[in-house]
Amino acid sequence: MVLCGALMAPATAHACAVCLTGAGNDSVADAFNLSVLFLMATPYTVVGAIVGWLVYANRRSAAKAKSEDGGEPLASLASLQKENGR
Amino acid sequence: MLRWLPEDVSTYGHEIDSLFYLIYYITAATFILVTVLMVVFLVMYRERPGRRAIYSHGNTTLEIIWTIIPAAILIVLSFMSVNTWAKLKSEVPPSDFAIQVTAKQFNWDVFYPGPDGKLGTQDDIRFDNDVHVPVNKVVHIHLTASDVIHSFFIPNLRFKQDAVPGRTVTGWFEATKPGRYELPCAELCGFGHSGMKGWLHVHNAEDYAKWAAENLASKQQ
Amino acid sequence: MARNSTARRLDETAPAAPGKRLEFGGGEPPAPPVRPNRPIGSNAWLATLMFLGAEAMFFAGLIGAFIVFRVGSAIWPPPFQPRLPVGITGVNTVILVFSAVTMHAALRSVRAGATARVSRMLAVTAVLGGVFLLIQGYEWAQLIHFGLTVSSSVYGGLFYTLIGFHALHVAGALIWLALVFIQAKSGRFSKQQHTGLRICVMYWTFVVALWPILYGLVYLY
Amino acid sequence: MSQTVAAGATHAVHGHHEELGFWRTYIFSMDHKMIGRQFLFLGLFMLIIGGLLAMMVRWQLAWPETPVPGLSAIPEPYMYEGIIPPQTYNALFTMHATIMIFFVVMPIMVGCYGNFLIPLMIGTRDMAFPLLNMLSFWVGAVAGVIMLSSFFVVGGPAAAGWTGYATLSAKAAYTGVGMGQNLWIISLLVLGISSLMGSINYITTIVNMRAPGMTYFRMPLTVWSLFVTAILLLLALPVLTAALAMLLFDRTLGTSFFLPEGGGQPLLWQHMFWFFGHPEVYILVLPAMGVTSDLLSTFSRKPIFGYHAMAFSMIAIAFLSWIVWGHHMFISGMNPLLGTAFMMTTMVIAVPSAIKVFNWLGTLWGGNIRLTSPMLFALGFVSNFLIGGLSGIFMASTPVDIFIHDTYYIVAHFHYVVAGIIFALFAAVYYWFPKMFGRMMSEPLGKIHFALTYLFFNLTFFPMHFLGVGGHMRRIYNPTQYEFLQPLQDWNVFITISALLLGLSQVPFLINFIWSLFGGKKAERNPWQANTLEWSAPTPPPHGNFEVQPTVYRGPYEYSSPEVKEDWLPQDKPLAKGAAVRGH
Repeated sequence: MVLCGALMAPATAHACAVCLTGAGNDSVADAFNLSVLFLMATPYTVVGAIVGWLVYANRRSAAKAKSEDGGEPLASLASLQKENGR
Repeated sequence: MLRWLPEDVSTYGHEIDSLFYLIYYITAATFILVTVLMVVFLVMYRERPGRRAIYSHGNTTLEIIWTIIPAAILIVLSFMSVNTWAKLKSEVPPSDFAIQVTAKQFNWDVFYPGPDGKLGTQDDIRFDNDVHVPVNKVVHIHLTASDVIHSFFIPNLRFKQDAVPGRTVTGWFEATKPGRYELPCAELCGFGHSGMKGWLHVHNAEDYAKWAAENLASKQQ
Repeated sequence: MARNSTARRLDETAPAAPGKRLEFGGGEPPAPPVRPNRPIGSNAWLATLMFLGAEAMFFAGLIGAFIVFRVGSAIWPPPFQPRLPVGITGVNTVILVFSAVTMHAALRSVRAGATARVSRMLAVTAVLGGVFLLIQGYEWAQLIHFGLTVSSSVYGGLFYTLIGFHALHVAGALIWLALVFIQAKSGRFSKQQHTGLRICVMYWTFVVALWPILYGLVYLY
Repeated sequence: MSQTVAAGATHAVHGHHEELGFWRTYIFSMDHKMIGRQFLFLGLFMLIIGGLLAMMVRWQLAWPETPVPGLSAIPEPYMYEGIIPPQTYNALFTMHATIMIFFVVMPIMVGCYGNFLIPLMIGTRDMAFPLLNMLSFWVGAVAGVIMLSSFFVVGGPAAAGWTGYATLSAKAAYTGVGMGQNLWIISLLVLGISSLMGSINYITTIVNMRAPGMTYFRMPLTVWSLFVTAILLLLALPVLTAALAMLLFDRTLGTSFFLPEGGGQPLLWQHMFWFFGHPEVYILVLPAMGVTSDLLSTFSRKPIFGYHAMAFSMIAIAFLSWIVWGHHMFISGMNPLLGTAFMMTTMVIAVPSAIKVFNWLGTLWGGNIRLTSPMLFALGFVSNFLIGGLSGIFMASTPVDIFIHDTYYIVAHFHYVVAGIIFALFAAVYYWFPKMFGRMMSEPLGKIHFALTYLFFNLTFFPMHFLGVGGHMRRIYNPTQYEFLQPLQDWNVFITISALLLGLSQVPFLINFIWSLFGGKKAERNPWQANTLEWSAPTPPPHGNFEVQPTVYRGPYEYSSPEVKEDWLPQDKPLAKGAAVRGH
């Protein structure tokens, strides 16, 4: 993230008034920027929501299972959570 | 492979080319390294009866090394590219020479300012497929299209910009050598895509003045 | 490396401290005893969750397009286009949101074992969904009458596409709900076994939850 | 066992013991193995069509406007006594790309091997939803029929490129293609439904139905790659569906989402298309990477180098693939700042790919390498992916991309990546053929096939870099129209001859495939002495796959383990006494 910021800095500095592309119709350029940001964020939101739900359901069913048979939690599930943590 | 690059006649072309060369050398070295190693491994470790493969699941140190080295190289390349990119796209040198190019199926309509000295007015002077510019002068090109997306490509100038209908995109170049350079369309624009081409004529100052007197001034009166 | 590898047998004791974290390039959590992997939930539930993810991305695509046009235009709605009926749709929003409440009441009832209440609640939900669609249809008829059509402007096109696809989803959800209602009537769902009802509730909730977002974007923004 | 386990298990255990009729066995089969075979045949059939289209494109580029031999029967205006007109030429490369991407690589790598391998490799009896699985194939087949039918409608098939850039694709007047383009859109919409059903099925199966002991990090990398691919498909395709729906509305209902005269934005199509299109590239290449990893380990008789790094790099590729799409649009006139951002993410995504290549090298190191035909093809994939990956760095750098964008450099790059997948595809066919059809393929023919394919593949696609460096635009009908391309025309002829020979090199494969189906040597259960679970099932696996539910004791790559005297150690082979029963 820091790196991205560092890389963006020179480009931002150069963003002058007569920026070549989108000159004249800035609102359209802004609209595209916003839309791009929105589209970039959605897959992570959707994956995050689904994985979050799965982890929640998983914890719940693991807790249920624990109360049912008293066994130790499965390691496979532990590794699942790590993988979901991506 | 590098000798196939078209002759560079623009002020910024050498920056693109040197980035190209740099990436070329890096990738060629990587390619040779990996290929040689692969061939050596294939020969050295080919199946021989009675031999057993080394039982190893990996080496974390090695893996960290070959993660960090490519990452570092790519970051350096990014930094170098960002500077050139900003120079081409954001730090536009000012100029009093501007023309407008409207792409349509399957022609380049080139407009020069008419008597009022402004572009985009009724009295603009139009040429088909021929762009005339003086040498050593920054040229601004206002690009647009009237039907589908085209791409204004002058290989010798290392200049390429899509012309998008409904938008005007401005590009710039400065040619350093008089001559006649081909100007193809680089974006698929229909069945006539392939024949859609024009010429960029770069004149020295006198020739340009002569051309302008004949073709622009005469129409301005 | 081999010691930390995936090769370790299940009954072998872990070499390092228990609960060791995954390492880059090797290493493994303590081996589990051999037992079936516990499913996270029923297959149908999981599949519905995946399906809803895909649906969310579909609408995200449409919303991304909407943003381009909405943020990109200074005047919205465009001139000479009818305004959307914010008030009546607001009422409609409340109706639809309430249908989600009754739908969840059905789910709670089945979990509590109150089977009679389940089909009653499903019927109420279906009626509310039907009313929502009817009001939408009436609105559409009015808007077309006032000259808002798919081809009258991007505004019209976006409105009918976004709201239309949502309406299609509500209609689809209604058909599904009708099937679930028949199943509920014939006593298919019990306190223990009601996956069919549960996934229908999930889908219904998704369709309802989507609506306020679309309402906010298309009608209010 | 809890309630949910029982629910999950009932889906898997649907004991059809009665004999199924012809239709239920071969046509409307719900058995994942038969569906996999059906996808394979669909893909191979389409491969022939897509390949022939490419040959016609190449003919035109080498010898422009001369009659293509044997095609004089095609009527005007599609062909003029065997001469390809520009309109038809555009349709040819559009359909070549569309068919190769959507109806060859996806059905075979994702459809066929996903279906065939996932249940076998994770040790379960079938997919989570067999009916959905069958529908997925048949809906996909319908999409293929729709796509092929567009060859026979007035105006011919779609001619706006496989990317279908608006506004060219948004109005019939711009290309002269009416119904053909609509059918192209509809076919891809239908195919989207098929892929959605497939990917939901894959994810559910992998998450819920793994055999006892099969933890996520004991799954073969093929399964990992298919898992990640399914997630990408699930979330990327719907956006294409939305864009296609809008494009179809533009063409048929009179909306103007992409047409500027009605207030539309042509660039919006590019954003939505590449939002799907870039993950799509990884959808195509990840399964190839997974298969290659499995094969390199098996035939090096050595554990894969850095299993976790391999799995995590696939996850990283998937994670990053959502934020790089703009690198397809550097010269489209988008905000230069966005260009900078997209360049950086693109540079970052090269790192996990590099990790994979180095780890493959590490796998070869110190192995005991058996150069069988599947291994040769897997190595061919690595070598081509290396070139394709490295040439990608050129276009990631925005300034360099200004020059090489839309030139043959791009064509060379993506053929090394996407057409390079064909090597992993052939590797998979040779490797799993015994398990799929119960017979071995001929090794000598396979090696001849590899040698010819590898040679002519490189002779075809490597010179395209030279063309690209010379500025040769892609998708042009006649390169001889341009003065600056005259010196490069000899390369075009060279490439075409190589491409024709590349096509001919597939004859040994066809012979081998068809002959082996009926007359190949009967395959034993584990002919490659491999570790993964599919090899402990009978050959070919019966309905229900395994005689007994396999239990997994270790990772999939325990080759040359010191614990046993032979150099492989199957995942389900118990070593210590009592290990198999513990926990039951």
